[in-house]
Amino acid sequence: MTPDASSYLIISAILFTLGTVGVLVRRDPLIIFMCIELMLNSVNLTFVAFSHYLSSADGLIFVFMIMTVAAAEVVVGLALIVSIFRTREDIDVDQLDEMHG
Amino acid sequence: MTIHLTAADYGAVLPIMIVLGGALCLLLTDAFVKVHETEIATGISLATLLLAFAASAHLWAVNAGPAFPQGAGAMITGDRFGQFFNFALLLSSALAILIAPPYIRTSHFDAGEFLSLILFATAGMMLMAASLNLMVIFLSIELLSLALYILSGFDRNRPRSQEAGFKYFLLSSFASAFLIYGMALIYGATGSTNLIRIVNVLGGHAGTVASTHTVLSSPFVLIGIALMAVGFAFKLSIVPFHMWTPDVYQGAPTPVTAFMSVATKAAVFPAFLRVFNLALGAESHRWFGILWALAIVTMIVGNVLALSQSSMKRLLAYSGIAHAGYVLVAMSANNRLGATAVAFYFIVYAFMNIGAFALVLVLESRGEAGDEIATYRGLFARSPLLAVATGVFMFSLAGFPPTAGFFAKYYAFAAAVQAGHTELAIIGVITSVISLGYYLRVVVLMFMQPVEAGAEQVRAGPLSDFMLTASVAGLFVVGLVPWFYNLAVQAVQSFFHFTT
Amino acid sequence: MLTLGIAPVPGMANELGFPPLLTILLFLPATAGLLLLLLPSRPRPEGGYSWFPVKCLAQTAALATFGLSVYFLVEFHLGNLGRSSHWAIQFPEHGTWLPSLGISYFLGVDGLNVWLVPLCTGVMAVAIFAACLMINRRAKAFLALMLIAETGMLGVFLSWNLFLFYVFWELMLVPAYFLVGVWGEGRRIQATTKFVIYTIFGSFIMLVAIFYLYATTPGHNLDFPALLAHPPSTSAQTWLFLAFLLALGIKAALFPFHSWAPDTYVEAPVPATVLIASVMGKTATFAIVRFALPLFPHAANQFSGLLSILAILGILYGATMALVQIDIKRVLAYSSISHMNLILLGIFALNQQGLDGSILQMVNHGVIMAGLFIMVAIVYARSGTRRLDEMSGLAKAFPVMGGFLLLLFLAAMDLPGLGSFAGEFTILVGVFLSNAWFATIAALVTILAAWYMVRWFQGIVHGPVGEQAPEPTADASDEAWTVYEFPVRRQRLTKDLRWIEMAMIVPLAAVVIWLGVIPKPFTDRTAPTVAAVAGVLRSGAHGSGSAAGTVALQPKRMKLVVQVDNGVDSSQPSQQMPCIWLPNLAKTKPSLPGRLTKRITTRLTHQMTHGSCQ
Amino acid sequence: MSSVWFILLLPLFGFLVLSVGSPLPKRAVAVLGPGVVGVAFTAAIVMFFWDYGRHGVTRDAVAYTWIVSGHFVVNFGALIDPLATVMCLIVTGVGFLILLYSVGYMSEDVDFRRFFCYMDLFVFAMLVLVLSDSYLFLLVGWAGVGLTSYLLIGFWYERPAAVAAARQALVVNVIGDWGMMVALFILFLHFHTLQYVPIFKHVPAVLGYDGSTVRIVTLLLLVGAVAKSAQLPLHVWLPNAMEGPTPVSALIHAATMVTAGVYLIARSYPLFHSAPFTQSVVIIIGTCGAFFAATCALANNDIKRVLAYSTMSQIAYMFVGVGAASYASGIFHLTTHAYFKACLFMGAGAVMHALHDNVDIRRMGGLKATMPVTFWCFLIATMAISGVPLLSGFFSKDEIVGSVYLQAQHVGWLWIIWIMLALTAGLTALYMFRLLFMVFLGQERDPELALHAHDPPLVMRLPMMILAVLAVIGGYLAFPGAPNWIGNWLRHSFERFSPVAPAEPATQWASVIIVILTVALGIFAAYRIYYQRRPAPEQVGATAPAIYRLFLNRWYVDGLYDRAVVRPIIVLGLFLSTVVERFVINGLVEGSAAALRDSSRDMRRVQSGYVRNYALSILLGAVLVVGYYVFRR
Repeated sequence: MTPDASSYLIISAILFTLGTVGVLVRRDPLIIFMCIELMLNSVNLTFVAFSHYLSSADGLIFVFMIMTVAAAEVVVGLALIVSIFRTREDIDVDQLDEMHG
Repeated sequence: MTIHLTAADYGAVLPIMIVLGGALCLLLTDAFVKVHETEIATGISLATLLLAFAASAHLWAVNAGPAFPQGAGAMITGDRFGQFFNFALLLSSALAILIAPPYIRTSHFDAGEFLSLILFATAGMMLMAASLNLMVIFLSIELLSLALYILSGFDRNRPRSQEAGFKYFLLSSFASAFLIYGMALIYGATGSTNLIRIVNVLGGHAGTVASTHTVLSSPFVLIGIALMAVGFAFKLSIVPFHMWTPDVYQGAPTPVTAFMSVATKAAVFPAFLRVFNLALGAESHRWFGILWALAIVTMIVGNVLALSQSSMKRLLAYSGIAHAGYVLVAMSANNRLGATAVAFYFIVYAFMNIGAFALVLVLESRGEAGDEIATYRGLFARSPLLAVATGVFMFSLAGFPPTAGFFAKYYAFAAAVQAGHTELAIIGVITSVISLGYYLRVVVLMFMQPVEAGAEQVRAGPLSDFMLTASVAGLFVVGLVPWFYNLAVQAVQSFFHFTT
Repeated sequence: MLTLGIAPVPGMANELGFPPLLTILLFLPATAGLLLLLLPSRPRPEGGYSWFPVKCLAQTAALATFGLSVYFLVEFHLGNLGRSSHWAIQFPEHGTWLPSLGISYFLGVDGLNVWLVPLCTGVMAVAIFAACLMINRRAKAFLALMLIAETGMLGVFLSWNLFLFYVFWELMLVPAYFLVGVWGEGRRIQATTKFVIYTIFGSFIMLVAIFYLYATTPGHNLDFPALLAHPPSTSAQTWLFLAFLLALGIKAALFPFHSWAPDTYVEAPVPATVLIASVMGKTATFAIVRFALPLFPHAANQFSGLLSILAILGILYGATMALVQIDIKRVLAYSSISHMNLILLGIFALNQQGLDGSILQMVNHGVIMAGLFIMVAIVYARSGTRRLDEMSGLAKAFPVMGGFLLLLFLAAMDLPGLGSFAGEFTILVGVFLSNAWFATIAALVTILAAWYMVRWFQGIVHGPVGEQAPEPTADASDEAWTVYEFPVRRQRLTKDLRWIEMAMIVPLAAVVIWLGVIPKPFTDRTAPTVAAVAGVLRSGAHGSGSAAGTVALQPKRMKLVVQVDNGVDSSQPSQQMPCIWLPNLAKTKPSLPGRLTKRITTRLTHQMTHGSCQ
Repeated sequence: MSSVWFILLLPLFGFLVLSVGSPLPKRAVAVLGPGVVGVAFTAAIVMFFWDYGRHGVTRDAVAYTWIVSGHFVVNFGALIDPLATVMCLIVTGVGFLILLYSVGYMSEDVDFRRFFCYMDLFVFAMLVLVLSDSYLFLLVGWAGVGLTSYLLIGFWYERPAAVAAARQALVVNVIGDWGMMVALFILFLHFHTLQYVPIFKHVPAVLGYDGSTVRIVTLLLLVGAVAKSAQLPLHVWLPNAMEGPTPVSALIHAATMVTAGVYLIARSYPLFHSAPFTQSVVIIIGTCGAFFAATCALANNDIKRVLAYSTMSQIAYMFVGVGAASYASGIFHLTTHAYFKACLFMGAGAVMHALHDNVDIRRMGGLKATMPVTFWCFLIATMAISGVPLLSGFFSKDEIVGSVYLQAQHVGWLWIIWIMLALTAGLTALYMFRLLFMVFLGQERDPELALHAHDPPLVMRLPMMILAVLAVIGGYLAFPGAPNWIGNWLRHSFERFSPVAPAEPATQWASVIIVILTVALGIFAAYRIYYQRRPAPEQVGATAPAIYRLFLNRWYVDGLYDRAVVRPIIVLGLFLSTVVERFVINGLVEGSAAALRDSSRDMRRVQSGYVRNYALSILLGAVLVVGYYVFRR
């Protein structure tokens, strides 16, 4: 017997929370970015679990879409980070505070 | 599930395809055309938008009834509701492109690249307005976001632009995660990502499934609704998910700000409506409370914070937050008038908000600090057209009759009162009074302060002049001529066809 | 498509008639204003611009509007319609706009606005004349804004649909905002900002009340007859009435919501002051009588006492404030507040005399204030100062000016024999009939009014002929000089009242005297409608919030008539009024030769129920 | 019938022509100004004889309907009855004489035209007052005469004193207007009309005898009467009103306008008759005023102010007369007073003309030689006002004192009144002869001033002499013992609505003799002190310095009003404008705006610019939203 669907859901929730916390506490944009990826993938896990549990293909298709989109985001995100890196020596997200108020 | 693709199916995506094609075409010209690049690129993109508009109008004429091609399995729809928002989106895109060329030239942007990204974003938005499936919603939201990340950071030589792009990117991805997590939970609870199916399962207005009660009590649905609301609210800059808005608006190149300030909302609100008023319409008592609270907080925070801004773009960002609050009021009414008000709002909002950014843009194209409100002193003497038009936009944003801004607000609040939520309308109008504080400040500077000695005349250029004149005219015509309102009514009729 | 709450009479639904004279009247000024903006400004060789063509066009438009408005006065039907009083909407023009939202284009004339429309057009004609004389900086825009504001105010007076009313209500505010803010004096920006935001605050609350009426009225109809036929529940009336009163009270400078008024009046250029003080304030008091009272009769009765107390406080407060001001314009500003509160007091008496007097006093006050504020500019052009302690004995050099100043001063202190006395006395009679103490205390204001006005008048023209205020230094930054504008002046007039100045004051003075000598033609026109309003209010006092019953329609060729309880004989309690189907209204007056209009002829009778008309 | 409109409109016509006719030559003004009043007087005489032949028939002529508002209907009309006719004759007759006099008096003034313009307007307003058939137009005329009084007091507007006096007169008069207005409201409330006839017909039926309503109405009317007639406690304006040109003082502040209060009470006698309490109040006010004014006149050194106080004192007698329900005697005294007081003022004017507008009697003296005509006229008028037997004042005053004497037989406290009146009669003689002696007799105190003193020209002399003659013969209209002509004539007015016709009392010889004695005493005292100077006036004053100062300072009433009423109101106004308006009323509005701006500034700090803060905000929002769903369910 496969594990209960709820186990997958709990794991994915934990992963999602981890990712969220990571975004909030880390200052390196790359790490933050990876944490977001973690969140997306935890959602993927949820989709897969539901898909399996419901015997529905929709969830699986959704997972592929998320993966594709995540890849695209990596491209754009890294490009932005590189572009910023060109003008600044170190990249700490907390230094990006020119605009506020 | 068998797949039948008919001409009607292609028809439904035709406007989107046209815009995508136009974007690709732009990329091609970018590669080959070197002379008069800006002019040619602008021409192509405007032509594309016009063509898409025609296609959309055709769809409107054809799809009088419930217009989703393949019953409950459809991913997207070509219904009038979607077309109506297409009009708004194409309009805002066109207006933004009309005023962009001088800015593109002064900032030394690659015009083809820049405009094609705007078209990609537009295509994503149109897709979103037409989507009938959570998957498409996600896909389109990412399509438009990706384009906007790049556009926000497009000015690589300006640290603010980079900062804007980066902030937008990080926070938007973060919020997207919440959105899709919510989608996942809804999917888990209902077994489908298709909105029509979800309606059936949750016992929307059609109310077909017996197990309604058990499904609803499932925490998945509730948390799913909540997380999806977070994702949408982020895109709509609803408090407390609004914090990116002023920074990104201020940092992004002004044409991009003008475009995204209207178009993003015009794209997300129909999806928001489809998900909440349609798919979750029967559950309005469950989500109403949260929208109610968000609307109130949004109206208050947006308007109060705008009071003390010295940057026009930030001011308009907060003003945009406040307007999102007004639209949320209409939406939370969850009735036909409310949906009509939402639809109507964005036609009007396109005119007045993009128009308001035009002033910043024109000044910045001349190399002035157009973002600083203090520089608008005596603008009337320097450029009567620009000042008068901006004045009209400000009064319209503030909701003065006979401008269309008044009518839009009127319908929105009337919907809330009709739904029995007079308190929303009262808070709405009181915060509108607060908003006068900052809109009128701009007017005061432009008209009532003497111009500084030696200030030069400002010429906006023919395209911008056309855009300003058209927007001003639009603001009077759209409000006073009932035809536009009736158009929105018809659009909403098709929207509710799903359930009746 | 068309869904009106009350089934529309066939042919009434969308008829403007030809020519739609009221529509022409309404939009004539604004059209002229927009045309003005298209006229090119011709620079003068010596600097500045030649505004002569612009001024000619503006003045012509204003006079034409006035002439057209007099037509409606002449053609106004004055019949005694038998035992019952009728609320007849004459010259109705009705067009559909957004029927699903209850929004229609509905204009008409009745006893309440038949005088206020000519007041508006007449005073505006004078104000535009004053503007032509006094404003030389950006004169084209100034005149255009004045004309647009005129359309806004006319719209408020003529609208019979709440939404339409609201649109015009706010439309008139925008030009006023610019008129004060651009052409005003010292603290003009603070003043105009406060003015607009404060009044808008109230208006927006009223807007919510309009939403509520829209949402609750059967058939979602915002046309006045439909609203009258379906009064809101007693509890709803309370807050709806208060919401309306907040908006209208602020605009009418009801104590303690008046604080925008003194600053605005003082900082505005004189023609704009005339516009705001003389006409715009009246739109508010008018709208109370037109909408707030008949639509919410129960609440009106409930709150009349409280509001009367506020009005009395305002009357005495304004008068006491006027007593200690130094600036001659500010004295008038507070005096205007005092008088506006008196008008409001008359309205809150909720009876025939109070309402009749209030309408009479609205016209009087509009005319007198216009004259006084114009006189302030005329005095200023000669004295070079507006401070009472800096001027003295101007009558010696300018006796004719002193004479006109005297007449207007007397009118402002409600001297018996002049128009304002007729209004004030009728108001106070009405107030006395409803509450003797209110009238007794309010009448005390005559003492204070005499005191502050005589102080004002004597301060200007009397006293020793001493040295005048020092010559103001020229302000180099301004392109055009004018003797009237404050404080940009280079030279002082040394001639007595010029003909061109007299042309502004004489018509106003004539009206004041006429209304004092024989006000009967005035009240003859207002009384039938006022009786209808008073009837509605009386029925609202009987406890039941539902004053109105059925609306009967008779598709005969006649004016639109809403019939309400007989308001004349209050001593006999009206009980068990039978349903009266009115016979066809008597013949209209023989039309003027060559009259083009074909009136819309619909008749709508409305029977108050007292249990018998179910 | 048309004659009444003729009378009314003539002065109005004069006013209108004069007010717009700035190019009119002086001669034309001099003809037109008095001329219209003269013609009106002729018309009034015609009207009088027309009515006299018909034994005083009362006619109510309605010109037009003024206003209709519900049941509030007011007509403009004239009520022509004996009372109105008498008043009309006085106003036009005396008015004409005084206007004639003014032609001479004002001939040097640059504002000649303006003067006659105002005077004609005054006559018009006064005629409206006395001819009106309704309380509303009574009020119109009432305010109209107040206005013209104001204008003429302040005629020389370059003098600050004149300006201040005019202002005071206006404001005090408006206090009276207020009382009238409220009284009118009450009358309208009960009678549904403001016309005299319907009101008077139903007074007892509607208001009852001595009910509280009729008491309040009459008291309020009394406020108006007191203000207009300068009676206690609203008398302060009258002495100051002497800042106006002397003909104005003669016409407005002696002969006609100030007596309007008496007219009002007489006109409203059905009301007052139903309110015995108010009648008592009228008597008390009158008596106190008579005594008070006489004392003030004793100490004053300004020739016109002495006359002003004497006017106040004489009007107080009239009040006593109408208060004692002896209406005809009140009106009789009004008539004779008009003659001799106008004459006195004309004399004073002539003296001032001769002495370069000097008014201080301490600098006069011995003018008899240089101004004989003026002296003789002044002497006759002084004797008349003092009540020297066989002159007009004697008859009219004695009639009033006599009627009080008669009623005192039944009502005990009236004895006090009677004693005070008799005493005041003596005081009147004292101060009037003091004036006469100090101005015309004795030696010149300031020879330089009187260097060119001479009698006035004919145009001024003639009216003075006519009035002096009238002051002599005017009293024979009601010769004691003979048929009381004026009483019989006026009875048509005063019996019409009253079920108990107030009988004109027979002459009370006891009272008459005592009054004659006090008057003689007064004249003798004046002769000793001011002519023989044994004791000298200074010594008399020094015997009781406190009382002298009290009289000299007008019992300190003016200062009291200034401190107790005027200044507090000004201070209140200043307080309202500097504190309440700024901090409370404006403070709430602007304070809330400022609070919003401040909160906006504070809230900006949350928007820190740090992207992780933004993310935290999103998370918190999400937690709240999810929490709402999870916990609310």
